[in-house]
Amino acid sequence: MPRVVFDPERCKGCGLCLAFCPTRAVGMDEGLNRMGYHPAVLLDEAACTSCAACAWVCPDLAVEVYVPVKAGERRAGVG
Amino acid sequence: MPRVVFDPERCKGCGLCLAFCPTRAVGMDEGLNRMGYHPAVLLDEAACTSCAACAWVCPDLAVEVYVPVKAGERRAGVG
Amino acid sequence: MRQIFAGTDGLTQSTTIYCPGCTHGITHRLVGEVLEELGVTGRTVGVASVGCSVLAYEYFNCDMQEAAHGRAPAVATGIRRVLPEAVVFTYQGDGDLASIGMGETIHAAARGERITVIFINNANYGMTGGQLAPTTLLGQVTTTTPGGRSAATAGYPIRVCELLATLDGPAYVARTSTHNVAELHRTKKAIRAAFQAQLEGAGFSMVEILSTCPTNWGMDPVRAMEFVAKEMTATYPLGEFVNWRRGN
Amino acid sequence: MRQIFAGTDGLTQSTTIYCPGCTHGITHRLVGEVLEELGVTGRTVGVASVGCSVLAYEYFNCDMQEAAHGRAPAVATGIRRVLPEAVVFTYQGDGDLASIGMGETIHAAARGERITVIFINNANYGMTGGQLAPTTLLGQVTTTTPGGRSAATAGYPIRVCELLATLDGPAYVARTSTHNVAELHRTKKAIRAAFQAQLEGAGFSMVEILSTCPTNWGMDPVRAMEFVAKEMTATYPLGEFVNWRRGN
Amino acid sequence: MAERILLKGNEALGEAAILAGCRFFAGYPITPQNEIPAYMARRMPRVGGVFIQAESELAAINMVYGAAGAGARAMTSSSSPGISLKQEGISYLAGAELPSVVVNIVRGGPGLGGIQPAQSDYFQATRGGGHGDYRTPVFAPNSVQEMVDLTMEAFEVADAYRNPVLVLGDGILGQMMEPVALPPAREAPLPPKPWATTGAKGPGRRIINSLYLDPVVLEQRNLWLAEKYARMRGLARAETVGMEDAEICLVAYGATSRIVKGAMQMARREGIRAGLIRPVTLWPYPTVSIREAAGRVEAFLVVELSLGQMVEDVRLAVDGKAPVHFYGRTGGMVPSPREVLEKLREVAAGMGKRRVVAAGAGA
Amino acid sequence: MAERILLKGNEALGEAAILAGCRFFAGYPITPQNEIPAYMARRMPRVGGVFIQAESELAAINMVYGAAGAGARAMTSSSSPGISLKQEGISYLAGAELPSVVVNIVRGGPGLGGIQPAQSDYFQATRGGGHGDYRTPVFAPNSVQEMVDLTMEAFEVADAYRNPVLVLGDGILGQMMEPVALPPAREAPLPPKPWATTGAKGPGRRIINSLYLDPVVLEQRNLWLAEKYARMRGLARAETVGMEDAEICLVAYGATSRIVKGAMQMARREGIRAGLIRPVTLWPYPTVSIREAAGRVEAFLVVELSLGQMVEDVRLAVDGKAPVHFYGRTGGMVPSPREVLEKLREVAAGMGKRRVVAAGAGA
Amino acid sequence: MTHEVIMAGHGGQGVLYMGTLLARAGMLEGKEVSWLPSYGAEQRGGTANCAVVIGDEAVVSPVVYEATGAVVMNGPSLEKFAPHVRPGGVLVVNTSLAPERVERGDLRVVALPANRLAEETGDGRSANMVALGAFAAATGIVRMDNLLEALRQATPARRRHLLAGNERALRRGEEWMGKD
Amino acid sequence: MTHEVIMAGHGGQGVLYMGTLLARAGMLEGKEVSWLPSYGAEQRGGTANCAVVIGDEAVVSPVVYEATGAVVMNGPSLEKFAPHVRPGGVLVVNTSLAPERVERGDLRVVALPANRLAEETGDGRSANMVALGAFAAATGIVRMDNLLEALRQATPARRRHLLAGNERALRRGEEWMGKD
Ligand SMILES: Cc1ncc(C[n+]2csc(CCOP(=O)(O)OP(=O)(O)O)c2C)c(N)n1
Ligand SMILES: Cc1ncc(C[n+]2csc(CCOP(=O)(O)OP(=O)(O)O)c2C)c(N)n1
Ligand code: SF4
Ligand code: SF4
Ligand code: SF4
Ligand code: SF4
Ligand code: SF4
Ligand code: SF4
Ligand SMILES: [Mg+2]
Ligand SMILES: [Mg+2]
Repeated sequence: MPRVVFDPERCKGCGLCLAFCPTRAVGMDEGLNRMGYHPAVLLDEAACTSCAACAWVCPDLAVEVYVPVKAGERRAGVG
Repeated sequence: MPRVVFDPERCKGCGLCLAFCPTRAVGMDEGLNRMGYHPAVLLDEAACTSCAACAWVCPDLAVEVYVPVKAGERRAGVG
Repeated sequence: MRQIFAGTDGLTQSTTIYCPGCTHGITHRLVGEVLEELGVTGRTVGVASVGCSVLAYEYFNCDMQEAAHGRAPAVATGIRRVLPEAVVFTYQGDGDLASIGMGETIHAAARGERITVIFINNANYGMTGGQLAPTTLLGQVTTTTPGGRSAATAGYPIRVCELLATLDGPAYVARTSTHNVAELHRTKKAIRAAFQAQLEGAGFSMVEILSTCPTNWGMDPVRAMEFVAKEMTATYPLGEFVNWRRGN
Repeated sequence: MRQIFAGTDGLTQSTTIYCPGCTHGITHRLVGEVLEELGVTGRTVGVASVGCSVLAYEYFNCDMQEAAHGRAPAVATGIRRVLPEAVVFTYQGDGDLASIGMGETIHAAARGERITVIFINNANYGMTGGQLAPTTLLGQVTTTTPGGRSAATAGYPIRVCELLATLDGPAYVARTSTHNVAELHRTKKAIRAAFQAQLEGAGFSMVEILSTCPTNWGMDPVRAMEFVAKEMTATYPLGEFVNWRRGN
Repeated sequence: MAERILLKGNEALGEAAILAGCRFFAGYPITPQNEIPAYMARRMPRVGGVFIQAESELAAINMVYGAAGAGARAMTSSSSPGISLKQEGISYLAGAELPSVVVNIVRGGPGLGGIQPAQSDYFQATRGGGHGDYRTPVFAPNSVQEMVDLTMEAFEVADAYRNPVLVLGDGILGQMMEPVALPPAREAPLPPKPWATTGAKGPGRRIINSLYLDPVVLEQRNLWLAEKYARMRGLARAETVGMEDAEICLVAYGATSRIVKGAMQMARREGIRAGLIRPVTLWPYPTVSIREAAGRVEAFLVVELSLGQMVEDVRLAVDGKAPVHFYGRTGGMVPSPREVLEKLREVAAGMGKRRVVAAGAGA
Repeated sequence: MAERILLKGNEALGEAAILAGCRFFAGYPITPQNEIPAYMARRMPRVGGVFIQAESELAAINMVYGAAGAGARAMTSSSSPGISLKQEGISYLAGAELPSVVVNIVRGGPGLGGIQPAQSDYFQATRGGGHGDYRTPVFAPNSVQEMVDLTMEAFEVADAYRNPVLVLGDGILGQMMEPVALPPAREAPLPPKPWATTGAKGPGRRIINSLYLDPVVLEQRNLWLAEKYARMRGLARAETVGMEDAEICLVAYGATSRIVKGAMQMARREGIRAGLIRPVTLWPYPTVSIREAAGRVEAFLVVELSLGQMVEDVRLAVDGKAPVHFYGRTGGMVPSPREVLEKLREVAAGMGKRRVVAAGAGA
Repeated sequence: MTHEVIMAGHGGQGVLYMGTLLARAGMLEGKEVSWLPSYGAEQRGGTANCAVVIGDEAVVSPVVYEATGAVVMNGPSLEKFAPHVRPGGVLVVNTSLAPERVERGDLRVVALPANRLAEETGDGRSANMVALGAFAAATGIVRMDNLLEALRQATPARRRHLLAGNERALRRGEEWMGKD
Repeated sequence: MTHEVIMAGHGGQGVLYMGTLLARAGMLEGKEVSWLPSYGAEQRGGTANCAVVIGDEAVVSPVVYEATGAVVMNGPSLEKFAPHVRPGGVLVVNTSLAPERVERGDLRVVALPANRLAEETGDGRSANMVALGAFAAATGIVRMDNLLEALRQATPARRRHLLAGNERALRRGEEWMGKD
C-alpha cells in the first residue's frame, strides 16, 4: 500500500500537492476524472516520506497519508 | 453700554454662562421670556472683564461681548 | 465699545430646538465660525444626520442635505464626488455615526473621502430619549440599560478615533471636548484643522467632540459638563490621532 | 501502514463547489479538524455567509444557518444568546465581513460576543466574479478597478485585525495565511485558539486568513499562493493582535 | 376576567410578547416605539430572556433570524424607516421559514417624514416590501387590549406556520394608555421545533437556509410556500359593526377604525345607515366579509391614514359590484369623526348613481 | 437609424445611462447585474463621470441621494436582495424628490433565493417596498433595445418629475445579447436644477430634506406628492399585439412578454384568437388599455415569473368585467411558449362560463 | 356622559402624569378610559399635552377634537387649546403662568393660581395636583377618593415621601373650587 | 426559418464566445439575433452553455426550449442537451471529450473530434472554433465569410495574434464537414 492515496474523484487537479511536495513524488494523471480534471497521482512511491505536505495543502480532502507501521506499534486511528 | 449683552429671547436659561463667568458677573432674571425660561443678565457690570467665557459656553448665541474702545482705536468689525 | 463677540454668519438666525445647556449649540457655533473664517460658507454643502441635530439644516448657513440615519458619510460622498470644488461636511451623533452608520463611517474614512465629519459624542441617543449608544460608558444608566451598561450584555464603549486611526484614508482625526472654555478653544482649532485638511485635499477628517446631554443624563448643564470632564475623558482620551501635517 | 492523515469528521463528505486550488477548501478542513479535535462538533452551530463559501452549510458537519450577506455576526449573536452552551462560529469572506458587514463585525467584536469568526481575506469578491473588496491591494486589478485599485477613487485597503484590536471586546484576533504548509499549521493553531477563547468565555475571537482566489486573480493556484506570500503579507502583516491569555 | 390595569400600548405589547413566551428581543430605537425596547430592557433579564439593543435595524432583524433559527420565540420592533431597512431580513425569515414577530408602529412618511401616527405602510406590510414571492400574516390591533391579544396570537401563528408575522400599529396605539386585562402567561411548552439549529452533527444536523441555486428546487420551494400561504388564508378576520342593515359600508383598520366607528354612530343618528367592517388581519385580507357586503350595500367608504392603500384590497374584493370611495389623511394628521361623517354624507348624497370612484389622488 | 451593435443587456443599460448624461454611478456587486458596475467602472472615468463601488447597497443608494441632491444624473443598480436593502433610501429619494434611476435586475426569491430570472419583485417595485405614501415610475423593458431606450427615458422622467424612477429587468434581459441601435448622446444641457445643493449661503441656500415634524406640513407635502403622482399617470404605456380581434387577452411584461408572444402566435395558428397587452410601464399601470380590453374580450390570462403579482393590477383594471386567469412560474424557471399555449387552450376551453378565477396559489 | 379632556402645559409641569391619574381614577369608578399623550420632538423644552376620555361605554376615539373640559397650565397652552373646548365646557386656567382673561365667553372658566396654591401647601412642584383637584371638583368627572386612591396606586415606593404633599395639593384644588 | 441553437461545454472551452460569434455572423447576414448565456454559480468549474437564435423576424424568445441545432463540447453537455434538439436537428458532438454514440436516432449527428482537429491546426484551445465552423457548414446557418468577419470584429487588438489560428480552426471545421 502506498504512503499517499489520492482520491481521483475528489481531486480537482489543482496541482498544489505537486508544487508543495518536497520530494517531487507527485504528478498529475493524463486521464480526466468525472469532474473533468486530471487528478493527482503518486509518481514516485519510494521518494515519498509521508510528510503530509500534499495533504495539508489539498483544498479538496483528496489525500490520505500513511506511514509504515514499526514493529510493535499499535494500529491506532487517525493522528 | 455694558460689556456683555444677553439676548433675552434667545437665552434658554441654562446657566452655563453664570457657571463659567470667572468674575461671577452673571445672574439669572426672575422673569420668564417668551420661551418660558429665566434669561441670563449681567448682574455686576463693573466686575465684567469682557473675557467672553460666557459667550464661548453659550449654546444659543445669546451673548454679545464688547470691550471699551481705547483712544485712537479704529472702530472695526467683529474680531 | 467694540464688539469682540457676536453671532456668526456661518449660522442662520434661527433659535435651535436643543434643550437648555446642550452643547450641540456650542458646537454649531464653532463650526459656523470656522466656515466663516475660512471664507467657504458660500461653497459649502453640509449634511445633517438623524439625531437631536436633525434640524441642523435650519441652522447652518449653507446648502444642506438631510441624510437618512447613519448614512451621512455616504450622502457626503455622493456630494463630494459630484462637486469637486465644494466644501462638504457632516454633523453626526454617536448613535448615527458609530452605531447604525459604523459601516459608512469606516468606509468613507478608508476611502480617504475628502469630507469633514463633526462627530458629537454625548454617550447616548439624545433624540429618542436616552438609549444606549456605542459610546455609552460602562455602568452608565440609559433607558435600554436600566441597570447601567454591563459589558457582558451590552458590550464595551467604542473609541471611534482610535478605530479610524488604523486606516490609511484619514488625514486628520482628533478628539476634543466641550467641558470648559479652554477645551472649546481647542475644539475650534481642531475643527479648523479638519476643514483645512479637506481644503488641502489631504483626505478624510473627523473631530470627535465630547458633549453633554443634560436632559437624558438627568443632570443640570453644569453637572453635565463635569461629567464630561471627569467620566467621559477617562474612557475617551482627548488628543490628535491623525494629523496629515505631522505625518502620523 | 498506519494512516496519519485522513478526512475529518468536522466536515461532511460533500465535494465543494470551490474552484481548483482555492484555499477556501483548505480552511474548511482546518476548521473541521479543530471542531473535531475539541470534541464540540455535536454542539456547534455555524453560520455561513454570502460569498463563494455560501454553501458552507453543506460542508461543515454541524448545525448551520445561512445568513444574509454581511449579517453573519448578527445571526451568530442571536444564536449565541439563545444557546449559551453552544459553540457558534461564522465563516465569512472579506466582502461579506469588511464591506457590507463592517458594522455587524465591529459591533459583535465590541460587544465581546462569544463567537468565533473565520475571516477569509482573498482580496476580492470571489463569488460575483472578482470585484474590488475593501481588502484589495493598491494597484490590484479587479472587474470594478480595471486600471488597478487607485487610492484616490477606491480608497485604501482596510486592515481588519488592526481595527478590531482597538476594541475592548475581542479576546483573540490573529492574522494568518494559507500560502505554505508552515503557515497552514499556524493557521490551524490560531483557529484552535480562537475557539478556545470562546469556550473559555473570554469574548469575541477572529482569525483573518489570507487566502487565494486563483480564478479571479487569473493565476494558477501555485502562483496565487506566491502572490499571497509576497504581495498580501506586505499589506497585511501576519501575527496575533489580541490574545486574552497574554493580556494584550 | 383578569383585573384590568392601565397600560401604554407599546408596553402592553412588550408584556404580551413575554406572556407569549418570547425570550429574545433585538431592536433599535425609533419614535414612536421606543417604549418597546425600553420595556424589554427592563423585563427580559427578569424572566431569563435576552434583550439586545442592536447596532441597527438590519442587525436586529438578523439577530432575530439567528435566535428564531435556534428555536427561541423572537421579536423585533421598529417604525416605518426602520421597517424599510428590515425588508431584506423579513424576506429571509420568510424564505427560511423562521417563526418570528415583527412590530411596526407606523409613522408618517415617506423618507424621514414625521413621527406622528400613520397607516402608510399598508402596502409594504401586506404585499411584502421585500423581494420575492412571500407573505406574512399582518395583525392590526385597534386598542391596547388588542395590542396584547393579537401580539400573543402572532407568536402562535408564527410557530404554527413557521412564518414571520407582522403586528401593524401606529403612534396612537403605541402611545395611548387603556385598561387591559392581561391573559395568563402561556404555560404549555412551546411547540417542538425539530428543525431548529441547537447544535448537532452527522445525519441529524439541521440547516436554516433560503438559498436554492437550482431553479427547479427553488420553484418547488416557492410552491411549498404558496401552499402554506393558501392555508393561512383561514386566518382572515374582521370585526363587523352595524352591517345588518347598512347601506354604506365603512372600512377602516387600527386606530382609525375607532374614529370611523364614532362617525358611524353619528351618521346613524342622522338616519344614514352606515356599517363598519374592520379588518383585524390585513393579510390575509378578510375578502369574504367585504365580498358578502358588496352584494348588500350601496357603496363603500374606506378611511385610512394614507393616500389610499387598503382601498385596493377593498376594490379587489368588491370586484366592481359597488362603488368604492376613499377618504384619507396623511402625514400624522388624524381625521375627526365629524370629518368622516361629512364624507359619509357626501357618499350618501351621491348614492343611486353607482359608479366606481378612483382611489386617493394618484397613490 | 444608427448602426446596430451586439450588446449584453446589462452593458447596454450602462451605456444608455451614460448617453443620457448620467455621470454618477454607485453600486454594489450582485448577480445577475454585475456587468453594470463593471461596465460603469470602465466607462465612467472616460467620460469624466464618477464610479464608486459602495460598501453596501445602503451606502450606494445614499450616495445616489447625495449626488442627485447635488444636481448630477445619478444611478444605482442591484438585484432583488440588494433592492430590498435600498427601500429606505428609495423612500428618502421620493420624500426629498430627488431624480435618480434605480435598476433592479430581478432574481428568484425570497431570501437569498437563487440567481436565475424572476419577476417576483413586482409588488415591491409598484407599491413601494419602502415606507410611506410614495410612488416611483417603473419601466419594464423586454429587449436589449428597450434596456437602452427606457433607461434613457427613465432619466428624463426622473428629472421632469423630480422623482426616483425604477427600471425593472430580470436575469434574461441583463445577460442576453441582442443587436441595439444606440441613440445619440443627449446633447441638450441637462434641465436646470435650481433646488440642487451646490454650495450657497444666505437666503438663496438650498435644502434637500424629507423631514416635516409638523403633521400639517407633512400632510401638505404628501398632498403635493400625490398631485405629482396623479400627473405621472400620463406616463402609463403598453404595447398591444393582436388585440383587434382578440377573444383572450394575454398580459405579460418584460422578458416573459416575448415568450407569451410566441405562445400567442402558436395559439392563433390553432384558431385561438389571443391578443397581448404588454405593460411597458408597471407604474403607472396601463389601466386604461386593460379596461378597454375588458369590454371586448372573453377572458384574461396573466403570465408572470411569480406566484401572481401583476395579476392584481389586471384585476383592479378589469374590475369584475371578465374572468382573469393566471399562469406563473417561479424561482428562476421560465415557461416555454408551449406551456403558455397549453394554459391558453385551457382558458379557451373554459370560456363562456364567465367567472373570476383567483390569482395564483395564495400569493 | 363621556368626558373628553385635554390637559396641557410645558415640559416639566407634570401634565402627562396628571392625565394618567385622571384616567386611573376613572377606572376606579368603573368607567372606560383612555389616555393619549402628545409625543416626540414637540416635547423638547416645548409643550406637553394629553387627551383623557372617560365614559360609560368603550372609548370610541382616544383622540379628542372637541373637549368637554380642559386644564391649561401655562400661557401657550391656553392659546392653543382654549379653542378646542366645547361651548359650556370647563376650562381650568393656571393663572400663575397664564393670563386670567380668556377670549371665549361660552366656557366655564376656572381661574386657578395653581403654582401659588401649591407653594402654599408646601411643594411648588405640585401645581399639577392642585389643578387636577380643582378640575375634578369643577366637573365631577371623578370623585376625590378615587383620585386619592389613583395617586396612591401610581406612586412607587421610592416616591412615597411625595405622596402626602400631592394629596394635600389635590385637596387644596378641590377646596379652592368650593370657595370659588 | 428561425434557428434556435444551443452551445454547451465546460467552463474553459469558450462555448459562450462561440455563441457570440455565431450571433454576430447572423447580424452580418442581416438577420435578427439573440444570445443568452447560462450564468452564475453553475459556471464555476461546471458547465457553460448559451442559446443563440437567428432568424428573419424579431426574435420572439431568446430562451431556447427545443433547439434546431446544438453543439456539445463534452460528455455532460451531450447528456444534458441532446434531448432538447428537435427531431431532424443538427447535433455537433465533440468526440474528443464526449462519446461518439448518441442515443437518439432522429438527429443529424456530426461526430467531430474538435480538440484533435484544433491541435492539428496548431492551437489546441481553438476546438470551439473548429466546432463552430463545422456547425455552420452543417446547418448553413451563416456563411463562413461572415463568421470570419465576425471573428475579426470581435478580436481586440491585444488578441490579434490569435486571429490567424482561430481562422484556421473555423475553416478546419468547415473542411471537415465537407469531407464528412
Ligand atoms: C432608520 C432609523 N432608525 C432609527 C431612527 C430613530 N432615531 C432618530 S435619532 C436616533 C438616535 C440619535 O442619536 P445620536 O446619533 O447619538 O444623536 P443625538 O440625538 O444623541 O445627538 C434614532 C435611533 C431613525 N430616524 N431612522
Ligand atoms: C445583499 C446582497 N448584496 C450582494 C449580494 C451579492 N454577493 C454575493 S457574494 C458577494 C461577495 C462575496 O465576496 P466575499 O465576501 O469576499 O467572499 P468570496 O466570494 O470572495 O469568498 C456578493 C456581493 C448578495 N447576495 N446580497
Ligand atoms: S507525503 Fe510528502 S513526500 Fe509524500 S507525496 Fe505527500 S508531500 Fe510528497
Ligand atoms: S492538492 Fe488535492 S485537489 Fe489539488 S491536485 Fe492535489 S490532490 Fe488534487
Ligand atoms: S465676559 Fe467674562 S467676565 Fe464678563 S460676564 Fe462674560 S464671562 Fe463674565
Ligand atoms: S449660556 Fe446662553 S442660553 Fe445659557 S443662560 Fe447663558 S445666555 Fe442663556
Ligand atoms: S436631548 Fe440631549 S442631546 Fe438632545 S438636545 Fe436635549 S440635551 Fe441635547
Ligand atoms: S472564485 Fe475564487 S474564492 Fe471563489 S471558489 Fe473560485 S477561487 Fe475560490
Ligand atoms: Mg448621541
Ligand atoms: Mg473575498
